[in-house]
Amino acid sequence: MNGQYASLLIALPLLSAFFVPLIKGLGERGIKYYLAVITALQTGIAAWVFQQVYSTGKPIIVMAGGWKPPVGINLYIGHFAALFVLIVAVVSFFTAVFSIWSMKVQPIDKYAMLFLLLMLGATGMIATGDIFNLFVFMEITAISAYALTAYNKTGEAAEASLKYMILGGIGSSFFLIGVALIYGSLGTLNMAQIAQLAGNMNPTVAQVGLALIVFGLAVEAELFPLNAWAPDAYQAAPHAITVMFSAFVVKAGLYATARLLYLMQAVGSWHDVLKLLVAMATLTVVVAEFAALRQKDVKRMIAYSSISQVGMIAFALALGSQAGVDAGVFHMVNHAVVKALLFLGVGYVGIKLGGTAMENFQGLGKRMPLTAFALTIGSLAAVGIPLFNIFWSKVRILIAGVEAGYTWGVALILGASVVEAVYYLRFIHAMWFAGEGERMREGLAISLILLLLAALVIVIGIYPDYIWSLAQKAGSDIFNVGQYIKNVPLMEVGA
Amino acid sequence: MNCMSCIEYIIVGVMIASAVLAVEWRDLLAAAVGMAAVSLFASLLFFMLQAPDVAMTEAAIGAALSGAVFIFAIKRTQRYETEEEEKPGWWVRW
Amino acid sequence: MLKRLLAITTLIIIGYWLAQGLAGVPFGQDRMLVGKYYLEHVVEQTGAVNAVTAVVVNYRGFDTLGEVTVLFIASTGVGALLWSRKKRRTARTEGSIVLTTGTRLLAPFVMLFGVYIFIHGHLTPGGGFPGGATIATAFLLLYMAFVTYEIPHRAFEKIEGAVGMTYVIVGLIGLAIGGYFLYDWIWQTWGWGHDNIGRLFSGGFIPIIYTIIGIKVGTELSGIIDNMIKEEVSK
Amino acid sequence: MISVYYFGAISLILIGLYAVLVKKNVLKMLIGLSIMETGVNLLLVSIGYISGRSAPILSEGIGPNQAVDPIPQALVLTAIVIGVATTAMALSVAIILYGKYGTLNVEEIRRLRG
Amino acid sequence: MNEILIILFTPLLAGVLAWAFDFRGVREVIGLIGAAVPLAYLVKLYPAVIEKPVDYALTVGGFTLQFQLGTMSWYFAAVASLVGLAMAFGLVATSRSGYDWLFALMSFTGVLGVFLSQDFIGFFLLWELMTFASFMMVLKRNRHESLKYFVLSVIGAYAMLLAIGILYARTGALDFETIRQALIIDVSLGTIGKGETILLFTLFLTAFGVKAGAVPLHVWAPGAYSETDQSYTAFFSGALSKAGVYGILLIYMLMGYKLYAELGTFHGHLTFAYVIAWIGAITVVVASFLAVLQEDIRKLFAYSSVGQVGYILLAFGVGSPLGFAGGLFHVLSHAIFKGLFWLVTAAIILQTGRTRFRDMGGLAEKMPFTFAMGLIAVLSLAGIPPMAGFASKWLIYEAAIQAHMPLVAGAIFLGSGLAFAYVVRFLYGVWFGQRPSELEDVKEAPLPLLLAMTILAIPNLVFGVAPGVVTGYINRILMGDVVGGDYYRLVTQTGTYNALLVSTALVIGLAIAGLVYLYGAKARRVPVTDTYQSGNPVTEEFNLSIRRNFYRPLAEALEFWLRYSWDRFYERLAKLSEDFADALRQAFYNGNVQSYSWYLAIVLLILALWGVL
Repeated sequence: MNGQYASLLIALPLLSAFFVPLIKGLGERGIKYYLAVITALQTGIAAWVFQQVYSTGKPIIVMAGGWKPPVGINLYIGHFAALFVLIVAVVSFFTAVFSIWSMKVQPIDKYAMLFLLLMLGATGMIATGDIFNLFVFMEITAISAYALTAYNKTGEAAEASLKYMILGGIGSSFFLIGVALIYGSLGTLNMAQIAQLAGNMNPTVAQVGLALIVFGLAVEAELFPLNAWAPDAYQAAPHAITVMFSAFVVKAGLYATARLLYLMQAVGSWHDVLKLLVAMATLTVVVAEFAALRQKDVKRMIAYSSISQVGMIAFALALGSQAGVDAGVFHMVNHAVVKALLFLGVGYVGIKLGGTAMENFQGLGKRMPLTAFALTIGSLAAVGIPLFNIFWSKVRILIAGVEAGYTWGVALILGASVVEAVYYLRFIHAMWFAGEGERMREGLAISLILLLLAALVIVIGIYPDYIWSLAQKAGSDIFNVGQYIKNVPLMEVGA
Repeated sequence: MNCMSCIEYIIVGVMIASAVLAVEWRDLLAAAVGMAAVSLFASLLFFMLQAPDVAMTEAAIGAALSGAVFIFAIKRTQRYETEEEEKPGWWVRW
Repeated sequence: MLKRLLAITTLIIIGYWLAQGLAGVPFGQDRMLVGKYYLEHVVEQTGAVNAVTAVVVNYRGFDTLGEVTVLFIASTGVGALLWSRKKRRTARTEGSIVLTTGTRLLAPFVMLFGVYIFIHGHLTPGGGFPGGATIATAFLLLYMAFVTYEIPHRAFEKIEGAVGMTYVIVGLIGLAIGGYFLYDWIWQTWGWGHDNIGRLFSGGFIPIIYTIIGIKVGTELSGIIDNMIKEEVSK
Repeated sequence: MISVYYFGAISLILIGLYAVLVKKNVLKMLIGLSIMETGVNLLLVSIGYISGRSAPILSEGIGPNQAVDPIPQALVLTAIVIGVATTAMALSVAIILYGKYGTLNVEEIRRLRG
Repeated sequence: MNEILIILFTPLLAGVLAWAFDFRGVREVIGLIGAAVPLAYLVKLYPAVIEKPVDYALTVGGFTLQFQLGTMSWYFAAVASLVGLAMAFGLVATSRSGYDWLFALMSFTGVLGVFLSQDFIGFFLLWELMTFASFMMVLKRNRHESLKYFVLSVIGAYAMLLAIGILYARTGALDFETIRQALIIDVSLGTIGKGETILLFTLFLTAFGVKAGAVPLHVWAPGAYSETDQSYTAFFSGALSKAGVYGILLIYMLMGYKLYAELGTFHGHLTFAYVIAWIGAITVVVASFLAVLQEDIRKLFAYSSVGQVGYILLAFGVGSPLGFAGGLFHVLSHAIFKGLFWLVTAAIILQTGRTRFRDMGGLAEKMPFTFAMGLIAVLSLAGIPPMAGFASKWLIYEAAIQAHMPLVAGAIFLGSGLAFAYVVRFLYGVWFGQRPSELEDVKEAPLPLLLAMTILAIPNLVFGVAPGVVTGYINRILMGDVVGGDYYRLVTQTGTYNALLVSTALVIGLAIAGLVYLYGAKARRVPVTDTYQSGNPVTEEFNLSIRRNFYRPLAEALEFWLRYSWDRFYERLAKLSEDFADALRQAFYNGNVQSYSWYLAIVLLILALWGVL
């Protein structure tokens, strides 16, 4: 098959989202199953793309409308995008299956549409090779995320959504100003061409533009202090949606930040931006870990933990070294798996026991042993215990950090990790060694998903080589800008 | 300074003024109208910047529909901004 | 007061910074790169006279697809958030006789005008978005004038979906025929309308897409209005 | 000296941001966001403007060298639609908020904290 | 399959299997096999190791983990495996769940891995695994103590990670050999400055000090040692704490020359070694005093264990070959006598369910075998010939004297005296004296536990009578004739210890005493009550029987010092940081979206100022 068929990654979710109003008659269950089927199809396409990219070692360049890059918009499905599109699709599939059972709030058809479009937005953000198209996909992601955050229609949900919206709105406006400045000085929107020409830019414009773009994306990527919306949104969103937020919506923002950052390497003030980002990322880790320490709501606690992990990824990506980027990508994969596991488990318990407060988790080991087991694996992995996947990426990040000369940052992150260990271990203690309860029935599909993810955590922990090799390829895809420019078949435009 | 740029200055001035008013008016209905006016003047500027497509879109969507949606929302919530009491306090709250 | 002062100082500094950046992009100068290419090749490559339209629909069709999606999300989202089993209009005061009569007279023409705008998008300023918005304005007018008026929102929803699908399908046909998603198969493969550039039947799939967009935007915006205007009735 | 259009655009952005930073009413903040978006759009279009050229509609004997840059205009079309979409979403959220909290004052809308 | 891999991962695999097939009988058999295999393979590999080190490398996640079974690793691994086997037998009796087996054996793997690793990634990985597994053993019983243990351990581990990172950044290597050489070369190059060297030393010292329980990082030890399965504590205290000790040796091996070059000497001693020696000495004194004051046998042995590890640190801190020899010997003897102690404690707790002195007494009649084992342990710990404990302490003492460190030697003396004080109390309070009526039905400990004790008691006797066996091997480790003599005689520059002679004398003495006891005056049975209060009536406020506040006068004398507690200090620190965390999140995430937008504005402002200025 032709590589252009990778555009189905975008077309399929769109088509199926638009199709939902027409099949409203199927009823709630029907629509939920439809959702699962579509995400499964998407997984299939993504797997095909993944296989294509990794077997040939060449990125797929989808040229929309048949126009060559600087003229038309292209999708750049390189090693990173192929990997992450697959992750997006798989996590969406899991979440869709989880939604079959968990979503009760009406109207389901709208939920299905928004769900698909959120997936689409993240896919597009990861795949696109055009900076304004990135903005469009970012807005698709963001607006569907706003809607889904408020989907439960409780006061808290609306409040979280409002916060997300105001901060996201400011962020995206400033991102657009940045895009305008870069366009104004270069006359192009294609990322590869921007990378090519970045060195010729007026330094002031370049500095302001880069700063604004990073600022706008950092809001999506939940960097301190721009992440204040995140815990609320994570907490108030429907459980299924929280999984998606943590597993790939943030990742898309992070990826976009890293991609644009490295594309603009030639800009004079680049190193200062990196330093700023490292500082922000370190603070993100520290503040989020401290904030998680005494949480009474488990979902919020894990949300903070997720933010801190994201900070760690941002730290790695902002180191400006190949080792750092590789480690960051590796951590992204691991974090996606672990946080999907944790949020699914917590969501499951939250629905089954009517809330995600810490009290509900006491004695969980006796009530829902499978879920508790999976949650334990997830927590241990998040703490960074050896033989679980996060250990490897964490070690990689920290070593890369010291190597890049940020010993203070590494020290702070390590200090914060101690705090992380404390609250996760308290959580484990609450599940297994406190409280009593009757054994409850656990749903087959969800238990399977949870155990699958837990198995993945352990398998990667014991045999990290495969994922690590993927992460290395994906990392050099981000880091090696020269290769990126070479891969995009730019045509000569203008003088 | 020819007359064309006079008009530019005037329109920009009025636009900024309506923006300030839109922000400062306590009557939200009036503020929404002010916002629509900003859009309208902006669409005039678009027209002067040789962007007729954008001008039309801004006028139709930015001014008319977005204003209408605001007005419906105001109708379903409250019309007046509540009085802001300036209570001294913690720095983040002011 | 302190807060206002702080805000103003902060904003002035930010504004100064932005202005400094903008000083590097002087106003009114020709810095086109890709834009120049568009202007030079737009007529032969797309058949549209209006370069903006060609860029929106053809060269950067992906953006537009995304844009339509955004609006779709908004309409869906508003529908999802303001959803309830029973919703009804609550307005009580009927519009004045002038308004009702005027509306009766005008609404069809406004709609027609909207249709005109989007069909001629590749020739004149305008296109799917303002055209669709104009159509929505017509519905807004109807809502304003008549207390009991309601759009057939179920049908509208279905139209929205169907039209959106058509857009994607047009793109997929391009993929099947020309090998690229959103490929302009009418202009480039079939070569229709090469001889009447500047007239209605030209521009490849631009009129089709703009019709789709127009209908979609119109229905979506009216859907949003409908959702905002109707309130939940207790019991 | 920067152009009056740039000045207007930056002023709108700042005024919008001011509303978000100072006004406590949610609707007012949203009005601010909306004004900000208008400002950004204005900025984009002004960046694409070239003095002395006409609109990029190539009929009536206007050649490729006599038209302004079409790309920013295309971008702004997208941005406007995105802006109205965000506004509509935000307003429906505000309506729900008012229903649940009975107020639109952001200082009282803070059940989620800490 | 490589033997090293088998040694390393059989316990872990057995643990997982025992946890998966959690049925009575099955898990015990699997666990015992898992624990026995490392020892068996170590014995099998002994001839090979003596010839030349056995290597194995494993590539995981882009890192090459190198393992090597050299003479020193073999020594440590063998000690750990011996204690591990004993622990496994103990667990058969004391544990009822696969959970215990899983984590006990997991920590076994961790400890072996730490000893065998030849590169820092493997070292850190298995170090963390060991910490985590032992933590899980404690978590089950007590959340507070386990968290204290974990937090301190993790701080240590992360300090180590930071140090590893710095070393990697400077030398570009993670394996010990390359780092060692790079650091030696670096002495002349000087890329690592004095400050950074001190930083590295401090970080490593923190990391290993935590595990070894060196003051002031010892606070986790009493709680963690006492709040877990006591059979496991045998391993925890006997083998796991040796990982810290091993780490100190690692500092010498990797950084010794660099540290010497940067820090120089102090009064004729290596400065950094001096620091280690003093940490050891302080640990000995503080822990021994605290051990004396405990009312709970678990706490007593926990502090005692901390103190004994302090001896090892002290010995290493002396810095002379003899010091290393003594320290290494003490690694073995501490492992076997303290392991034995904990198994005895396990037996007592299993059979009586009591842990405090006041509830016990007169158990010698009920549990004679356990008593005999306990006696061996007591003798060994108190440093009474002819037990292993005496030989090692004697060597350490010799080393300290030879190195002209009288104060340090004094600490050893003081520690020994205090050790005698607390073991006497244990000996009398638990085994002799009046038996509380509730303990009339107590039976001898179950067979597996007795077996476990035997496993550890025999080496105590053998190496006590023939200490030359051990010193011979230690000479091999240190690559020189550090301790002379033959199997039964230890010869140093300043003294000679003939174990055989001493034992013979002791046996003869005991025989005479036995004869006297059997054929001498008929012993009269008297009820044992608290009649030794110098005629004063016993009141509840000042009841100083051997089982109750026996050393209270000492506590009163030390009142001033006891007011300062590291434990309380850390607790307060933890509380403070939690409060800080609370305040931080309430202030930052204050729920007001306007404040949040201010944060955005402030970031923009920072960007703007950075751009403008």
